[in-house]
Amino acid sequence: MDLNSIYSELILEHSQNSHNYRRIDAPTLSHKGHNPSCGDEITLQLKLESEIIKDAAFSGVGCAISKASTSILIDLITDKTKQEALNLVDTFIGMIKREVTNEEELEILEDALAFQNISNLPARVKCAVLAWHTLKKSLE
Amino acid sequence: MDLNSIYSELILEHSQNSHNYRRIDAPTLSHKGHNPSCGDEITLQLKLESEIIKDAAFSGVGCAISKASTSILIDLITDKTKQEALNLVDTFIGMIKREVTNEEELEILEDALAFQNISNLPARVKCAVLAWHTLKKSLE
Amino acid sequence: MQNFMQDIRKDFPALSQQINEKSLIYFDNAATTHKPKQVIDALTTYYEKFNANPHRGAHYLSIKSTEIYEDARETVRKFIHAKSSKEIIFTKNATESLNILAFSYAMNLVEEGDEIVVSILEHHSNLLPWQQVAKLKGATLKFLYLNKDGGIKDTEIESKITKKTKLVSITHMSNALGNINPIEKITTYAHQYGAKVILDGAQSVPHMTIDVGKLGIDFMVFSGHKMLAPMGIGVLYGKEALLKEMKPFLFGGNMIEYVYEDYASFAELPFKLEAGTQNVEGALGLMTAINYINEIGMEKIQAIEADLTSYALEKLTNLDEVVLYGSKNSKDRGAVISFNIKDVHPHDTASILDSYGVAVRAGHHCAQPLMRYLEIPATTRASFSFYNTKEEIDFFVESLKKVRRWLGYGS
Amino acid sequence: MQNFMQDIRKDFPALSQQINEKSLIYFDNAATTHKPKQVIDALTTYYEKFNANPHRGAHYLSIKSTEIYEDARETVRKFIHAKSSKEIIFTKNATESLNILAFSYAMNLVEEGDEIVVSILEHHSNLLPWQQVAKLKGATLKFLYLNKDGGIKDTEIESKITKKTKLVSITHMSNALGNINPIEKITTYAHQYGAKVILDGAQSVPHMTIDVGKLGIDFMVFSGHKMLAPMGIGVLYGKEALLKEMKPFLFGGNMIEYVYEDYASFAELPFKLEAGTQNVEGALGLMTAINYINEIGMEKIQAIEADLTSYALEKLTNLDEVVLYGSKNSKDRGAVISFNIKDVHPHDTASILDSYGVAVRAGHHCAQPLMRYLEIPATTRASFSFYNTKEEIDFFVESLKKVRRWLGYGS
Ligand SMILES: Cc1ncc(COP(=O)(O)O)c(C=O)c1O
Ligand SMILES: Cc1ncc(COP(=O)(O)O)c(C=O)c1O
Repeated sequence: MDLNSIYSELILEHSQNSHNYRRIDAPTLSHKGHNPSCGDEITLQLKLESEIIKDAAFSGVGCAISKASTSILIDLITDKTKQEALNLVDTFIGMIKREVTNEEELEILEDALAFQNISNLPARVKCAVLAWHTLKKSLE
Repeated sequence: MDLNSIYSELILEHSQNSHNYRRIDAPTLSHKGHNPSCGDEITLQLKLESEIIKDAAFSGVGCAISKASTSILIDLITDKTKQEALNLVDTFIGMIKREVTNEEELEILEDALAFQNISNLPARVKCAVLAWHTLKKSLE
Repeated sequence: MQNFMQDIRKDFPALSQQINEKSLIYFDNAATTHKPKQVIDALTTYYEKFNANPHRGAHYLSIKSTEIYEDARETVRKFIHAKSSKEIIFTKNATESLNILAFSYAMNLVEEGDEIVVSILEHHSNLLPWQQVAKLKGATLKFLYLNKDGGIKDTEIESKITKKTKLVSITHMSNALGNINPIEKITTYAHQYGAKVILDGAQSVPHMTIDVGKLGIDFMVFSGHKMLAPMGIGVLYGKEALLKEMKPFLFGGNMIEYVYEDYASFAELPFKLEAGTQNVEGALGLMTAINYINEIGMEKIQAIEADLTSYALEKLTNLDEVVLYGSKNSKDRGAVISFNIKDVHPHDTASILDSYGVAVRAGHHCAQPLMRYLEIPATTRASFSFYNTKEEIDFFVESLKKVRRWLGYGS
Repeated sequence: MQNFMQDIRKDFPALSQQINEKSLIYFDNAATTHKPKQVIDALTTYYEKFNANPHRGAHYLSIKSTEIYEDARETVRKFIHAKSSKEIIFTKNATESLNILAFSYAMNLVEEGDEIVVSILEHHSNLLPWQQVAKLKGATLKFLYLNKDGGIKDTEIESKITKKTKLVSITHMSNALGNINPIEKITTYAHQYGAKVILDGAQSVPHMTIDVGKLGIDFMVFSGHKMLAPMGIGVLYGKEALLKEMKPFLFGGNMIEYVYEDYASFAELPFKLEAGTQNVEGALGLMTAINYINEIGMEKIQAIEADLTSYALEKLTNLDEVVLYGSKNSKDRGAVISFNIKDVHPHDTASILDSYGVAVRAGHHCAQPLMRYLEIPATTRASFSFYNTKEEIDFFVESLKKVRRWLGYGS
């Protein structure tokens, strides 16, 4: 297991003092995601304007991986349409499950590609996908 | 395991057509003993006259060992006092459990000594002691 | 076949023992089977290399244990052709599985005046839980009785399963007689009235291909130890939608989502129904046993066992002193033969056979109501597995012939 | 000591593994322990030579299995100093044992308005069953809270246990903090009011001499897998008179006397509470584990573990980045240390330690109410067994020091 690929610069940056770790005034959507087995609990807030995600932020407690994953997700979906965001979620989950492996298809995940190897750490997969599942539930 | 010492002449004789396998008219005591795990069920009838067991008999279903043991018991206790009968029961149970081993002490068991080796057949101990326990319960 | 059998038997160390200076002939497979060395080795490897508490740890051993446990669940799912691994709950034995159904499902389903249908063939484990539900709910327990052959007639099914029936719980194959019950007929009939059907597969899952969907049943239970796996592991299968409705049976670690001082919410299926530390090695043993069975092939197993059964039935039919119970037609039965020797109590028969190294069972086989119905106190039961042989049956029959003489009868 | 430890460790094949190319350091013993080869070998021998359904057969293997199973019961009895082997019920784990007490005992004891007392330290398995009983009966669940040290003060006991209390169910040693609770004080106090006391011995029975009589408790539960035995076997101890009153929990084979179509009578203790085919090999594994423990000697085990714990506590106290939970006094605690590293989530700590081969647990340790009470989401837990060494602790502490750096903090 290569810890370097998990606790990378990028992930550490996003897990500490993330610019997305804040609260939005008057969000249009606010959804709590939790991982009872670890105690992770993240609230995702979204501001939608006619199908476009204008702003997003998160709060709560979680490990470095779940926080980084949430923060990177937020960077990725900001200014995207709901449909684009859902597509990103599916691609991300597909990548984690090793169902989507085509590199071109994965490209759209940008920084979130950092989690490609998380399945080498099966106990932490739940941390990496928490925010993505939460987003999906909140948009659907 | 020596089957010969279990299915001996004496035991076979008592298990088939035992003269004690009958019913007593107007018994003073009648007690049912059972062994749910085998389906053995024996009814012991006694006719007591001022502490003396004047007559005894049994009916019911059981294996060769439980029937023989019952029949031999009955031969042994007939015309004995209640106290003597209880003493016989204790000695018999003691013999089976290998707690009473003194030969002189065991002598009073007469034909019932045939069951001395039944503990080599642990699954059948219950069959051998059924009637004895039943007698004890009915006298107490 | 000869070679195949020799190879198979080498996998089972227990089979090559001497008992009372005689070669062991193990004909008590309906009680529990022996374990192939593949299963024994899998357990040893588990203890030497894995062994941790699954689902709770971030460390390597815990992750491995989780994988093993969930692989086992998936293996069971495939084996019985369930739709989702959420439909597979690990329990300690078939008895616990039935109690879960009684107390966490039936108690919420059955109401006063309703009827629960079982057969007179049931093992106590598939009877006592329903007696409890009936008593607690004021419901009625109805019995499907047998025709002379030990079979359940259509008319019996049609007259007992009615619109009052909420639940039918029935054994697939009788452990006492070997009879195989007409499950598809029963489910079709029960479902007409909206009744749910529970299958006691303790005796059938080890011996025939089971497709829960084709059988149309709603729930099924079975035990690992009767199918080459260790004791201490059983299965409860249920349709996902039905299991979802069920309240938990045991409460504690592992089956929770959030726990507050005065309140708790529960995990999703299958975890909701698996409280406390589970028997991971038991699940691994069951998975290994299933893989072993699959490697031989269930069809081959069935063929071997059917062959042994009809061979033994024929031999026993030819013995005047033997009274046989259950269907005369070997097609209607599994590899279980119940019989008695005239004038001899089954316990004496079993002890005498034991002295020849032949292990059979004597008693009520946890089916007292059946014994009472048949008006016999007990039977002797020989039950085969695919690892048994015709030579063993020959020896068994020869030994049987000596029983009456031991008891002082001419022959 | 050096040699003794080397010998001991050779008994545990799992301990000499490489994980992630590092030597395994197994500090998750409070979750489950590894098994000595004596236990593994006993299971193998059982499968190769015995293996049958106990209590039901007249044949050799069945008799042997019965002997093994009942010897195991007697071994457990002696180990916890119970009066009679009828007081020892085999279950599948501590969780099942607690559920039996909740549903077959407490449900008949507790009435509306009564109180059940637990502590805020309880494992979910010793909390959820009481939540259920309280809810179903309209009783109140009361909590003993902790002082700063993690201990339960006398005044807390005296104010919470009152004449309304019917039942106190308390852990002997906390799996989350390691604290040992003042059981004798609690039982004395509870018995004044006629309340019954249940001891959750899951963490204490493996690590200290237990005399149920001296402790004065009415019931006790524990699991085999936390004390060198396999998963799938647990124990419920109860005073004979109390167990006798209890109605059966699971219904089915083995626990019956007579069974009729609509009614059944039940077997005597201990069988009344053991339905279906029992985990004989699990009981054998537990017996072998107890024999192994007895051979080393519980006092020696306690001394080794106390030494490891105070060594580790001292080392961790010296690390600025470590926050420790539970008693600072190693006399008040077992071999469990809960801690966190500043700014680091326990899951990251556990994953990083795992990459060094060090197995610890991170999470709520099935004690969510305790976590909430301590106002932390989770902790990292290192728990020792007598087979661990100071060298392992040294390596663990060195690895811990690297955690913050992995997460990008200066040190
Ligand atoms: C204190 C305590 N009680 C109860 C349990 C439950 O034990 P099991 O999961 O073996 O049923 C555990 C272990 O998980 C424990 O640590
Ligand atoms: C038909 C049937 N049902 C249920 C059971 C109960 O299985 P277990 O004792 O493994 O719980 C058995 C076996 O004893 C059986 O043969």
